[in-house]
Amino acid sequence: MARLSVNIGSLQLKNPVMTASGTFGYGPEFADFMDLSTLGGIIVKGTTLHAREGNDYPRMAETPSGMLNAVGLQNKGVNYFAEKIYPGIKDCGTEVIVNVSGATVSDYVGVAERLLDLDRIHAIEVNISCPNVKQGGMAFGTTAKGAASVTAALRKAWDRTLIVKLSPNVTDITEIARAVEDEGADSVSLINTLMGMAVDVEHRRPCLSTVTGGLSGPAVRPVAVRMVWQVAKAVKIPVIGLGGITCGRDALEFLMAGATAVEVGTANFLDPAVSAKIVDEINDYCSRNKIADIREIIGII
Amino acid sequence: MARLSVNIGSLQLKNPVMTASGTFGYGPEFADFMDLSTLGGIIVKGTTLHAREGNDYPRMAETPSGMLNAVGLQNKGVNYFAEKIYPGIKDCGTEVIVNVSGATVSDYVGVAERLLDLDRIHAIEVNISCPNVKQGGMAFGTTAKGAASVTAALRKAWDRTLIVKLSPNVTDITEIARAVEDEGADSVSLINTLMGMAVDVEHRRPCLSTVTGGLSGPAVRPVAVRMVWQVAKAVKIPVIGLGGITCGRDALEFLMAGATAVEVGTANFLDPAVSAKIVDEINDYCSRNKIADIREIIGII
Amino acid sequence: MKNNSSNPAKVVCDMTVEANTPLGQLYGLLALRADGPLPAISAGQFAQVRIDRSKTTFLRRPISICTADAASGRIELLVRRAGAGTDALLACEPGEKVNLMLPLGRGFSRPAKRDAKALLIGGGVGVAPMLALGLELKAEGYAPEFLLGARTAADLLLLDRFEAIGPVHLTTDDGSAGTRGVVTAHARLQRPVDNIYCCGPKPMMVAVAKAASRIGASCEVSLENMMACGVGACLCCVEKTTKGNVCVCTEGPVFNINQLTWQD
Amino acid sequence: MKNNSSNPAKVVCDMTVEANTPLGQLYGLLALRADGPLPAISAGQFAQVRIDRSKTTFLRRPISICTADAASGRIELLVRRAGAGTDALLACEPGEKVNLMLPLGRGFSRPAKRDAKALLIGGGVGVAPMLALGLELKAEGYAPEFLLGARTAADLLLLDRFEAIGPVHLTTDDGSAGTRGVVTAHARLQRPVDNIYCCGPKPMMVAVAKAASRIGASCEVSLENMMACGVGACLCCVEKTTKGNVCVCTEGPVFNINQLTWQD
Repeated sequence: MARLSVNIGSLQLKNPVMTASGTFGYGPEFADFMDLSTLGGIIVKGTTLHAREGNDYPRMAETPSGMLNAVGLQNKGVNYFAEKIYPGIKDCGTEVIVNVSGATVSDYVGVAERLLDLDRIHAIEVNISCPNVKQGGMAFGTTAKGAASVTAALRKAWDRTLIVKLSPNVTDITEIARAVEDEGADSVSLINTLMGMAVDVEHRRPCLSTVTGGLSGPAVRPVAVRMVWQVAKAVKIPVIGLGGITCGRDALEFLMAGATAVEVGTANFLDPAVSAKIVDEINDYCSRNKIADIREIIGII
Repeated sequence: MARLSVNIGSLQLKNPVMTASGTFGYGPEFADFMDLSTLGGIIVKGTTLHAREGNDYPRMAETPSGMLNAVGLQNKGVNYFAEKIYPGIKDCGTEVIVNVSGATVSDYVGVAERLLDLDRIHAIEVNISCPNVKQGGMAFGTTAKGAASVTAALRKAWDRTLIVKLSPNVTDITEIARAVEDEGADSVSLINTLMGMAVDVEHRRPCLSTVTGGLSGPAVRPVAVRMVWQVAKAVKIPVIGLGGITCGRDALEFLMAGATAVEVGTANFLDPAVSAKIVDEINDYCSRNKIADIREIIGII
Repeated sequence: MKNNSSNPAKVVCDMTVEANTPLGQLYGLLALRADGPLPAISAGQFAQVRIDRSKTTFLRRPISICTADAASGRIELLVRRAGAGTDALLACEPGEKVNLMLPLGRGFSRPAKRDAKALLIGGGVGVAPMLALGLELKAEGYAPEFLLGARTAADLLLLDRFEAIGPVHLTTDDGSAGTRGVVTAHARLQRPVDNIYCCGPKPMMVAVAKAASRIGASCEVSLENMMACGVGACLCCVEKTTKGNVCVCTEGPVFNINQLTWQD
Repeated sequence: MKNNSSNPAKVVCDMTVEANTPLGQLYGLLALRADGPLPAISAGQFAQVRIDRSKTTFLRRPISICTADAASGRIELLVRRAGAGTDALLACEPGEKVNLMLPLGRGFSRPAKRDAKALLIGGGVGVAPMLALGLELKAEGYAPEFLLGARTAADLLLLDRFEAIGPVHLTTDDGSAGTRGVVTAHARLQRPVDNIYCCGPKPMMVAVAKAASRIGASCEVSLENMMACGVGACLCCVEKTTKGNVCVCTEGPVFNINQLTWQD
């Protein structure tokens, strides 16, 4: 049994496997299928200051080895989370990390301030890369200046672990990563979805109500691994890798490319127990290869 | 039988289906499997001023619904093409378009000037987006300034149809497209490959000798369709769409998103006759939907 | 936060194909058996089926459960060829394993009155949950009637099974069986009905909902929005309701028409 | 620019699985039949096989042709389980269709002298093209000998077929059959050899190439570089040669060791 625990800032994970925001609900949705406490962490769905209805249906399209989504941050707001959801998951046996979204810097700060009331929330993941909202979202994530402004404000408001989730829809993601590192982020997670589009040729219209949406799934994994490798070489803070991870082998690609931890996303839709299996498969790989501590292979490439 | 012919600048194509550079050799490689004259055009492999050996093996890795390549513009140079290859393909019954690459602006111009000697070459596609060469290549394609400089120089040197192939590895591809349009390009083709990476976790090393490479195949299609849709709305010149086209339906996605023509790439490796089948499938769609002229549905979205 | 109850409400498991019976060109009936008992399944719930044989099918396919015997771990799925995924599913051979998540979603409610006149309306492959519901209602002492519609006689599926449960009224677009026309034009809707349960193409369900409001019958419909996860995590299958956007996979697939905004 | 000859050099076609014979846990022999005659096929050429059954296999798989009867449209492929693609191929059932591009690449040359001592060296699944070559050489009046190596006796494949052609020398890493050790340590290499033909794992081929140079035998090896297109279009499968990077799929897969740069 290898040592799998890793640290992200002051956040300690029992293993490097977390579930990605928007793909695992709040956790209980999957409790019938697996033991949530086997995970390194659960990143709950994007939470905003006020409730959001999200975009119109259709919000999803299947693509080769992937899918497009345009949910648009549907959620009931941070107060609902704090009062109605947090009490039911705070004792689930793993770290619960909240994905924070907003249209303005003060929105982000407002969510973080409310989350300070919740002792068991040791970290937030800041979504500056949502391609499916008109205001904010990706707008902050595609320029170093925008990313820095959100990070700086949250760094003042949030003294626990601050993770910033980066957009892959940029020319040089290392520039954005360095900007958020300079403003005091404890970690960056990448990649959010690639902006994509699909057409229903029989009806001659876009498949999504929003025309474009976010591409996720194994299709994007090579882009994600490349960006993680680039960013891990460009910053000193730990990098969290995600994008198309479906098995232990996929997770190890990210770890070897420089990720300290990973997030499992779309694969949760294909196999609701996959995240727990990935922890086991990483363990098996370590035993098979005489690896005593997962950190031996992090960033080996 | 619908009217399928389209124009790209002064270039007339009998139908909108071409084969993408680097995926169809010079044409004869596929003549045993299909009738080359059924195509709208053949874009031959990247040609440089002098011969290039390309990158070391391994140059390829299979990925979910796609592949990474890092060929690095291996070719015997423009003189070899003009003397040894052109005579054998100039009468193949379809347009032969040369993909032009270089490390410096003068390299590009040198190739174009040599191609002026070849009457049957009515168009060139300028590759400012190759992710697999150290100098030049993508460097020109990721900034409006770089793209404009290559385009301006070639516009002076080349009076026939000038197509500029754009890189998807940018924050705003419409900015690059407008820059090359302003410098007189007759058309833009997109997308070139997405920069990606894969790891051989058993051997703990990158799958490619160059670490990173270009991702192509159905996996990238949603990104390509999105960018074609964005660019078609941003420029007046015709857009040529490519990225993961495997069948008539896929090609129609691009046409409806605004592409005047398409290029079939990686799919040629899966079915050597696929490009000819795509022409038939587009015809079938038109008959089924009472479309007399393909231009009725170009950019319908 | 393991669900410690020895029988969770939902499971993901490999099931063995016991039979795969073609029903004409377009449909097939898949009989599946789990290694052990399944959780309680109620009419209107669905399964998320993994399609291993199709290269181009990435997501699971939600398929309404047609009949279920949870104790013996058996279910039947009525499948309509709608693309590569369903084609691959209908190509499965007896003995082959298929991976399913089930049971998912909320099923149909029960009539308020024991002697209620319950009319189960199914269109095309939408008859699947109506068979499950008919069997349950009859077992519980209700007297369900069926109104089944299809394009042609060939598209009227499993008729013998329905006739074994209760009166069956038929309509076809071409008149090749039953009354020619749509279900809402059928005479049965002129006679009293207390509860309508409906599953079929959306235009048909919208028409049935209108008819139900007109005649003052309670009406539940089963929606088929595109889904990814099937458990309320991805928020892709939402339907606009009086409570805003809700997940069809967890709040539905069955909705009372009063919850929906089809009128607007 | 249609290839107008009624029989093109290469074709892409569906072939029917006539038999799929497991050879131990790791290997299988696939017998395939085309609807009509196939183009001329020579030993060392390969086929690009499309894998329809595997979700995760995107590209075709290049597989050396083990035996061929072009006139009757029959070929045999010796397949080693190396991943999801080959697993799916070995799961094919008789009657199933498999799509292939063939024949691809250049095969083995012939000994200069009619009475040449030709030694065909195969390792593991690399014995496949050696069977094809042995059959051709014998039919042409040569007297081929075989030197086959494998991990264990269980990995020595199709021995009876080889013994029907000529003398067979064996080595295994564990000594469970023939001489214990690698092929290059076998006594047969101490005796005169004019032409060596070899296919197997790269380290083995490199060792054989060295031995060939030492004893002054002409030597051809068959390379297995990863490929995408198989027809010289993608330039992915290149091998560094005395003429620079060349495509293994068109210039090879068979190379004379003088063309290679293994010495450097």
